[in-house]
Amino acid sequence: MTQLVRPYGDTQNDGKVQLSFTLPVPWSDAADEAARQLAVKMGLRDVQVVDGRPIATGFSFFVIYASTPQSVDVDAVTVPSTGAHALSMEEVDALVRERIGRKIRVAGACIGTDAHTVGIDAILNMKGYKGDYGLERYREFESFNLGSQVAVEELVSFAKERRIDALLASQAVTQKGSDIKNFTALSELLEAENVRDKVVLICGGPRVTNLLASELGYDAGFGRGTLPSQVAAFVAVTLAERFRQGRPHW
Amino acid sequence: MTQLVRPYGDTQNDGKVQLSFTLPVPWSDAADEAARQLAVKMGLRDVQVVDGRPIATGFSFFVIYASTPQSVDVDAVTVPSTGAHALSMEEVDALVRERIGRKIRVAGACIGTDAHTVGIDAILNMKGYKGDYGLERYREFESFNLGSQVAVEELVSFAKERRIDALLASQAVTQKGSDIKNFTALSELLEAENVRDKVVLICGGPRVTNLLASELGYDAGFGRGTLPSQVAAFVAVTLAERFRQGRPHW
Amino acid sequence: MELRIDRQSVQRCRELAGAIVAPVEDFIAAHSTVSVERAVLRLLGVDGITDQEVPLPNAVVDALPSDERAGGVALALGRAMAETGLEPQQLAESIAARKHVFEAFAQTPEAAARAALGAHVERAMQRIAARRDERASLLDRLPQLAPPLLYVIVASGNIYEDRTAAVAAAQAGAQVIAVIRSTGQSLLDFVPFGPTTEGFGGTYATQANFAIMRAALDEIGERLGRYVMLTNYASGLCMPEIAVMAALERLDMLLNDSMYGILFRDINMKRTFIDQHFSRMLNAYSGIIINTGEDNYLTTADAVEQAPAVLASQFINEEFAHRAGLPDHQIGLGDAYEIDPDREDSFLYQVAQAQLAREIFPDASLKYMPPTKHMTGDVFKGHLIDAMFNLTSVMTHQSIHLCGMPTEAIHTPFLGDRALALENARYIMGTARHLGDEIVLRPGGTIERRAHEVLAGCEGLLERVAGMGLMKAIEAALFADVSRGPERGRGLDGVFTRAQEYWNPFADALTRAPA
Amino acid sequence: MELRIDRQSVQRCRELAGAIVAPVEDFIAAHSTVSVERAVLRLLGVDGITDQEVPLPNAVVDALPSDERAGGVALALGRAMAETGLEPQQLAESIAARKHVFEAFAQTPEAAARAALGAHVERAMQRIAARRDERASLLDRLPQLAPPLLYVIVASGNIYEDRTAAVAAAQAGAQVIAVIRSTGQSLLDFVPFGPTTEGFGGTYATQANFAIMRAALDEIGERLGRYVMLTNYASGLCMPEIAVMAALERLDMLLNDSMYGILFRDINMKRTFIDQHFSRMLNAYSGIIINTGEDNYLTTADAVEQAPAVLASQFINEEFAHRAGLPDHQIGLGDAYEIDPDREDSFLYQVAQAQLAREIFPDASLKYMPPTKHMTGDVFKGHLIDAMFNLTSVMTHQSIHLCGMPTEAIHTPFLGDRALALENARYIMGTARHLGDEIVLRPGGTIERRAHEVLAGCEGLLERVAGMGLMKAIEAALFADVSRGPERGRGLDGVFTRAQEYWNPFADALTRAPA
Ligand code: B12
Ligand code: B12
Ligand SMILES: Cc1ncc(COP(=O)(O)O)c(C=O)c1O
Ligand SMILES: Cc1ncc(COP(=O)(O)O)c(C=O)c1O
Repeated sequence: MTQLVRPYGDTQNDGKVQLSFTLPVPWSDAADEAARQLAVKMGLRDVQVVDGRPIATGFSFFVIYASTPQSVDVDAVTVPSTGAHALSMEEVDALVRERIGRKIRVAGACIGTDAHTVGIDAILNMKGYKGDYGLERYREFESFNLGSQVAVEELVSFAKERRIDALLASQAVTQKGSDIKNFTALSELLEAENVRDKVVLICGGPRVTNLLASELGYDAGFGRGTLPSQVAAFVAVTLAERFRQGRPHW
Repeated sequence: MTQLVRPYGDTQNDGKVQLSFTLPVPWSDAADEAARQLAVKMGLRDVQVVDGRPIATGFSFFVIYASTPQSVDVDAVTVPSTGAHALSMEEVDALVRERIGRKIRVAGACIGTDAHTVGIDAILNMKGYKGDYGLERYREFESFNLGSQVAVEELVSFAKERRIDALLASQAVTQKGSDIKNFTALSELLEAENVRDKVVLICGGPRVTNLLASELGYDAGFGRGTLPSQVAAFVAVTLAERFRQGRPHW
Repeated sequence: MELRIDRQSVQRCRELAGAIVAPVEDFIAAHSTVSVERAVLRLLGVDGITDQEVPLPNAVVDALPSDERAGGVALALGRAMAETGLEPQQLAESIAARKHVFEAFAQTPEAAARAALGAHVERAMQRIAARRDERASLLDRLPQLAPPLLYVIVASGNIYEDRTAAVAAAQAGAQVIAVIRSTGQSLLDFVPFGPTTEGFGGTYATQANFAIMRAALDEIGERLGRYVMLTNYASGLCMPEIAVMAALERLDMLLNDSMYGILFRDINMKRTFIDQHFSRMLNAYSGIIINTGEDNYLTTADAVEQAPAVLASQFINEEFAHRAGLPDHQIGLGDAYEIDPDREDSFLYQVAQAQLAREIFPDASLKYMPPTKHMTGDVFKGHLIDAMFNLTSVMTHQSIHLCGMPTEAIHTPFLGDRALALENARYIMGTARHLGDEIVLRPGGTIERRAHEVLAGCEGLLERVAGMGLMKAIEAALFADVSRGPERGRGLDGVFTRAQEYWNPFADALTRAPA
Repeated sequence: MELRIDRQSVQRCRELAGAIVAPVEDFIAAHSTVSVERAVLRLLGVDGITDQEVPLPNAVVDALPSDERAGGVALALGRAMAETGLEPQQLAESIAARKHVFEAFAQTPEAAARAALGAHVERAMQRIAARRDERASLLDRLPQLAPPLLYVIVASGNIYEDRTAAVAAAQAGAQVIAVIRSTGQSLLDFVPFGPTTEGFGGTYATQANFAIMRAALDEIGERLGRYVMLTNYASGLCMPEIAVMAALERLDMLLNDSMYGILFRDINMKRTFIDQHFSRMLNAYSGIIINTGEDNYLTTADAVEQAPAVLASQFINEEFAHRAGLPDHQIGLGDAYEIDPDREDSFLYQVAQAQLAREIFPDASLKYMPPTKHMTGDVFKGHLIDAMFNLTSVMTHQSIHLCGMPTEAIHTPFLGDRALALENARYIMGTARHLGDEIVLRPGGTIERRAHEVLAGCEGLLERVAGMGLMKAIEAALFADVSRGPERGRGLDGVFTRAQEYWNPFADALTRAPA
């Protein structure tokens, strides 16, 4: 069954949205009108340019309220789930003991020139995040935190050396698509070194979604507000499956 | 010569815009994705749903940054000007004396059930607005302020009785298009009473633009930040023209 | 936070307010209005509309022969009941349908009339008391969050959309929901009937709409474990009737100002004074907190200049309220954050004024209104002005806090706007929760000096008003720069002098009733 | 606003900082680094790159025979100049091209070397002085607005877009523009050359980029009638060289922290200590205000817990700065508004910390950094958190105010984001301009108690550091919870012990120079 929804202002389906942007033009009534026309070109209706003002020579800022005729069928929207059957730390450890029978080796790093380790630390460090313990705290995980600004080559050779089961790559800097570049470089190098199928490859960062991750050929991706336990559960379950199906692993 | 412009984030033509809206759906990863898809349907690219959160049962709020491929040719944008050749109060009075030879009679009101008189008062009252004197202060204007919640019938009969040269109608409440309804009712009644061509018909209010006014068949419309002198100049010049061309007037 | 103020001057202002209000109260005591009489009918259970869609209370009062009107509708109705044995509602219907005419019962003795109504008056008083006690026990079981009580408006024009919006706002932290009336309702000399889905800039205040909202808020209140209050507007041509409806549907607050209608809606002053008195007597008994409209002085004139007028109006509203039997905690005196935000140190001026009110009216439920006039389409800056307003409110311990909307200059609030406004208030009031207790105002500083200036200005204004009398003062445009004459304005024809035998059973009952 | 603090404890902290820094200074005096030597070359006019795009200063220092490096590049170059009669730049080029080798001049007497350089050293000192005096006269002719100085960053990666952004920001009220470096530049052991248009999260710091910005800001400064300051980053592997470039291009501030590189970029501590010292001597003489990086402690760990560490770092940075000849007003000690905004009374904690720093370092150019860590994609709430930060800054009289961006959690600032951030700061700092002077903090209140707690914690920490020595303390992870060993970290290979004859003509000249 389909369920079409539109933005909601104060009435079902009024489609109201708020918009703001800067135009590289000096402010004038014509500039307001240009902003309005731009919104109209974006397919918006009942466009109200509620604020337009100069913010610098040759630049004007606009605030607009308008209605969009567009709608989405929320029942058709699907997001590849990280299959995270919420498991507690104890449950994850138990699952690993039973179905894998040895510790899972995990390595994480903030790759490329990115030095934002807080995110990956939140996942790996004992302390964890928002009261949820990090992987280092798990009995059945042996985890390595390579820290910041780690070259992908370094990460891959480390993975081969230590026979890492799950690789966790983090990126916070996304400017000019640097995150995509680095994530791609990592998966390609793993392919090239024929170890891609041996590792559960995971990426994460504030702009990462699981959808993006699957597009990049990763096994999963985790974004804003991720809890370590979600990651631990995903790694354990995925690896256990591979063991069961006798698919490649170290 | 055409000059295409796009919204400016931090680079010419990156087309960056900020967007926010509420969707009548409970929050979830899928809701974030629905918001993203909606933005894509609006023709936006590089859509980043930077915030998505529940604000009530069955309602989620989203903040999005994205790029629009649309652009406007600012040189092609034209706004019907109120012809307001900026004139000082003295200049306006002088012009009226010379070219009209009698006082101009002006009547203003906040029509319909709208009680927002601050706007029309700003134009008419002595005191004026932002240091710019109101029409009552002009030697060559005789102005009547009918105040708030004036029925259009009342305003029109007053206009006929007092042989009003310029009618100023104000609307601040725009909900459900009530302003358009009232403005239209006024101009239609003037037509019906055969006095439309005798008066300079002007509308104003925070949501009024001169473009809208011309669409509504008004001689001019004034919006946010209007100064009384702009209105006085427009009325004087327009009426003087009518006198010169021998077009109808009282 | 402590502000050293001239207590003698405060004392003096109260005396002046007393002197100003006393003669008006005498006038009130000698008169009544059609809306007071219609309120009496509603209390007696008369409701509904005729086939011409005239509300029955209007139909009945209009049916009163001019010579009988002065006695009050209660007597006329009582006589008819005594003779016909009909219930008020049935009787009202047949009078509206011209099946009965009042003239027929003119000779029936007063005593019979009073006797016929006695039981109904009792029942009405009990119904109101029951709603009041119900509120008390709900508040006990579902305690509210600490003040300032976050208050938001809904105004879609459609009561069902309003309900959705109100429930969402409650979940987002709102503790009080006000349903804004459609523009112009205050000028109607009757109260619309039934649920409504069409309104401009607001939704009609009808008893059915009140009930729909009340039910929705009670339900969400149970789910949230905290009582959610409901508010609407009384001021206008139907203050007493709306007070009745509010009592019966357990509204918790009502906008009820002793002069708003006069100054801002050009309603006749006699009409307003008489109406506000009876409506406030009802509010007092119903446990409803009144909200006064001083904020309106600031939206039309400069807020710095008007500060003394606001304070003067607060003193006058307080006095009228006391005269109607309202205890301090049911008096929500108004003020607003309307000083030009771009003025240097405007925040200091706002704090001075808010703290001054807090210290002069320590037990009143001060109602603090948000910035509106200086809000523009720049929603980002508007959100900041609201933040400073929120900060002032928590610093100066205001009681009722009307959340400002970033879209104030644009449209009546969207559901998302309210969420942002409440997020703003929650954040600011949390991060600076005890700031007010942390700081001492520098003696002789800008804030203290400003507070003194306002108080002195207020005393001066009250002196002048007392000198000429309130009605003359209003005519002399001493309030809000508008002049209103005693014989001008809307609704004067609905005012009449009470005859010797005039009887308003509820006025009596309410006067007897313990506050 | 006044905070009563334990002056004795402050005194004690300063003594401890002295005791902590002294031994490190002895170590510094006995060593040099490749970047110090490259800085010497740049001062002598050596610039440009080889055909393999190696910066000449690197090429020359790399060409030093291992046994000569310990004497310092100046001696070696001086010898070669004495023999060849070439100018430093020409000589550098031919050495890079292997046309000359240092070994050839090893026997030339020291005196000849010194003589050969004398004039060039003089000239370099004069060039720097000229830029410094130029700033002084510009500031006098084009006075800045009252502090806090509004400071914004540009970081598009493209210097030309940055220029557009910087000029726009200045028009919107910015008084200081910082060009953020591309990620990773601090780990490069050389300074890139020429104008650059590609960078990640920032734009490369090159002398050409400095010049492009300086010119643009001088021009807009003239138009606005107020001087607009320019800032960049020194901390990293090239602190001394960037200090030279900044002096020559008249930058007004430089991010220059005595421990940032160690703790947050894993740069070897010896390298950093030596580099920061010489770079700060240069900053002192150039009239450049250094900005320290205490804010970094707060982005990685809990801000409430870290407060004492921040204060301790401020004392240590102050001591190192004094040792390098920096006067207080050129010391921009850092702090940041990073306490969890949803924590009740977090604003009170922020005020306590900011006011504490203000009173302990009355003459320092305190640099206050905005909320970053707790900013999210909710730009509306973020704008409010920035507002409370702005309020704290103006209340506590901070000197340099880094404007927070509503889009902090999203992208490096857009042009429009900066306009909103500046509008925020202008509004808040205007509406509450003199709030700080209006209020007295309640003795024994939360704010005062918190300030005492932080100061006491700082004293305790400094005691421990003094006890084990700074290098050991860093190894023991006493700062920012990270452990860095003296023999670990980037750039250690660039550190060497000075030989008997070691000569750094500029170190001498700067020591002689009057501050
Ligand atoms: C803290 C911080 C810093 C610190 C980093 C300290 C450190 N050791 O990490 C310091 C001050 C050093 C810093 C420096 C810079 N920063 Co910074 N920084 C931030 C800041 C304020 C917070 C990031 C953070 O810690 N978030 C908290 C963590 C817990 O959230 P998170 O990273 O999203 O992680 C969660 C999830 O994403 C997920 N996750 C993350 N990674 C992974 C990995 C895996 C495998 C999994 C499963 C999950 C996962 O789990 C985590 C917990 O839920 C952000 C702004 C902001 N508010 O986001 C800017 C920000 C990220 N920084 C930015 C920039 C540009 C820089 C600099 C380049 C600026 C400069 N030139 O100085 C430098 C350079 C650093 C470098 N070389 O990369 C930009 C990036 C812009 C962009 N989108 O490209 C931001 C957005 C600020 C801005 N608006 O400019 N920064
Ligand atoms: C002040 C005010 C009031 C005052 C009005 C007092 C008075 N005597 O005017 C009071 C408190 C009474 C009031 C009441 C209501 N208000 Co009101 N009010 C405002 C407020 C805060 C400011 C309006 C104002 O005075 N602006 C200042 C003037 C100078 O600006 P201006 O009107 O734009 O006028 C300028 C130009 O537009 C132009 N202009 C205007 N008119 C004309 C006419 C001509 C001929 C010309 C040439 C030029 C011109 O020149 C002026 C000077 O530059 C706005 C919000 C806001 N910040 O805008 C809400 C607002 C207009 N009110 C609103 C509403 C809904 C109401 C109520 C219906 C709510 C309620 N139910 O209680 C009531 C009902 C009143 C009624 N029956 O109409 C809404 C309208 C929503 C919409 N878009 O439909 C607003 C936007 C608030 C909101 N977001 O809900 N309000
Ligand atoms: C005291 C009071 N009563 C009533 C109202 C609403 O009146 P109306 O319905 O006429 O807009 C207001 C609005 O501001 C008010 O302040
Ligand atoms: C003192 C100091 N120096 C330098 C930097 C920038 O260093 P990098 O270029 O390594 O990001 C910062 C950033 O926060 C800093 O605080």
